[in-house]
Amino acid sequence: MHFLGYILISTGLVFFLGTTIGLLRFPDFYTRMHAAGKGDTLSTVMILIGCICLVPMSLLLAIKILLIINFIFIGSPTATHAMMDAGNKAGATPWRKDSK
Amino acid sequence: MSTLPIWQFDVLLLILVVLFAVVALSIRNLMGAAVVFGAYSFMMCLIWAGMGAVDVAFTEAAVGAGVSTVFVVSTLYNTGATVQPRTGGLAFKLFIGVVVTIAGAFLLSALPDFPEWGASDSPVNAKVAPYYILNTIADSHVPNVVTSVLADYRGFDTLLETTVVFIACIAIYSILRVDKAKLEAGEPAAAPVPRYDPGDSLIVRQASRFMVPFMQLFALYVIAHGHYSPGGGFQGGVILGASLILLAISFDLKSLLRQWSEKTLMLLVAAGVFLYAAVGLACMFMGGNYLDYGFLDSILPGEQDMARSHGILLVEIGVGITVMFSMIAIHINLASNGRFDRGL
Amino acid sequence: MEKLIANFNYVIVVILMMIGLWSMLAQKNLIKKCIGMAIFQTGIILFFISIGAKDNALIPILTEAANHTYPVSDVSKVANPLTQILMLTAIVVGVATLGVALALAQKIYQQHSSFDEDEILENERK
Amino acid sequence: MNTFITTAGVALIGLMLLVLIRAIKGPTVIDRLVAINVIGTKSIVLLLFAGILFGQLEMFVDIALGYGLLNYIVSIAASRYYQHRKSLEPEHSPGGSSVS
Repeated sequence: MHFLGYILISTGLVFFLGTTIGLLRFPDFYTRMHAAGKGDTLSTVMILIGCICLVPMSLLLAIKILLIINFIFIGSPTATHAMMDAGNKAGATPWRKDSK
Repeated sequence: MSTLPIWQFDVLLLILVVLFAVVALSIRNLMGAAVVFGAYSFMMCLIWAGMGAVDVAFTEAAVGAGVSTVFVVSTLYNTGATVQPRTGGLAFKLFIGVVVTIAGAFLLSALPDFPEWGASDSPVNAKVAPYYILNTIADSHVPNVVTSVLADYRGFDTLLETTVVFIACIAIYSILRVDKAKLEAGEPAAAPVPRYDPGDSLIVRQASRFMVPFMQLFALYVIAHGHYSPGGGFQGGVILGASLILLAISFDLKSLLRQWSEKTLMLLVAAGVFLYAAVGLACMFMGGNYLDYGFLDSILPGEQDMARSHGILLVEIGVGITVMFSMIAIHINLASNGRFDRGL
Repeated sequence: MEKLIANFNYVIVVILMMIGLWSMLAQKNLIKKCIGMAIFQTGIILFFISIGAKDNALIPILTEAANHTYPVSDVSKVANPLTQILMLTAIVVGVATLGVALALAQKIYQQHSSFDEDEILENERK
Repeated sequence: MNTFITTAGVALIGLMLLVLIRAIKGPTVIDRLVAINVIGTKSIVLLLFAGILFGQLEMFVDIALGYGLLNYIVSIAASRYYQHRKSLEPEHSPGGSSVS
């Protein structure tokens, strides 16, 4: 069980590293959003599940962390969608191969 | 310092927080500055959690994530200014910089006289605080020392702080509120607004509709369980206010105002402070001092110590009501520019 | 230098207060002034919280479970609750006063349609 | 276990610093908003780590839960702003105080 926790937290950190690199290196708003929206939610969920596996805790505490995961699963994509919508309406131009 | 429980986090976060402050002030676009300022308060929340101040961290989490950035955004929404124009006056800024640096140098020169970071025998930690820690369970059965100091030992303080929130709410009313009748005489009548703006998204509305009940339930838990875990009236009130602000943002300000009219809001803001003061007065009528809940034992269940615990709960509910409705009233005023029709 | 590192928190407090004060005095934009005010305020809150922090201390919620802070045997193992409650209320009051400042800025914008201090003063003189 | 959690937390803070670079550079506000949203989600994880290191996770999980519930309000508010204003970097125009 502990072993699983270590693996999950490490994998979560790797995904977050991917998010960070994507956020820094991608050329335009939409692609950055893609990196941030997916990698961020996934890495957070993985680290939280890793915490449940790693730390000995009561059932109530585990349920609370699962609730946090649930709310992140609803809230974070909603925020991503809202921001994407806003960027689209506000006129963020997508990157093209020949734009640079 | 190296023995603070998580000093590695603390040191890194303290450096990060200065970076955030500089970034928030150097961004020229006001909206960007507001957004980075929100992240600044996230960092502050982490720092307070790292120093063991869980209740403060909770308050900062609720305030920073829920309301303060929304206030700035709604101000920007109602004014057209988005980009700060590039102004000259570099000499002036440098002059102020020199003045501020001198002031800071004076403060830093007093540094050797301060107690070390983490010293447990410094004057702050040695005089009155140990009394609270040692006696809270015997006096009032409240394991969360912060709650018992907040509402019982230093109840006057909290009463006046709640009053300050109430007064700030009234001040915003008197600054921004405009008379609708006077306004409509001057302006042409606005076009009828559709029930929902067709521009907004169904996904956001449904997600908010799903989240808001959980938020309110959680806020009630925070208020009621504040005796045993971090939480209390301030935190729960801010979360309750933030849940209704979320409804107002994701649906429409109109749909919020349909449920909570202006009059109800202001009555409830006052009712919270009144509840707090009335509990104090009740103690006086029962023969004790003002806010001495132990004397309420004949009307509240339990002995004197349990009566103090219940008195704290009553007071926290009063604080929660005031904070919740004043946050909502401030948001409505700022978002609709004092017109109470529609806004952010 | 050692003193400086042992008192690192005070250095950050002073830097935050300097940033806030500089922004309140030198920035011409009212919104930036409001943000500077909030930063100044967090500097002060940080001062209070960090003098209440203790080495090896647990949070000021007494529990009988695994971490045994109750019955209290050693007061220095529990962080100082007093500074925490003072700052807890200060945060909520701070957001209310931020609201008042923003409301004033909004009203000024209605009159002068600008957040810039110089433009507002020029408008006043006219 | 505590060493691992501390290392993971320090790594998270370091990656947050990299995300901050996007918040500094971000050509438009929406880019900054994406970066800030990522930082906010990672704050939840750091709060849980702090709880594990203090050994009192049951006290810190409430804060994290509150964060998980409230984290996306700012994103939605800012995106509403852009949905109604409909321009990403407008010029400074005096007298634009009308509500859309």
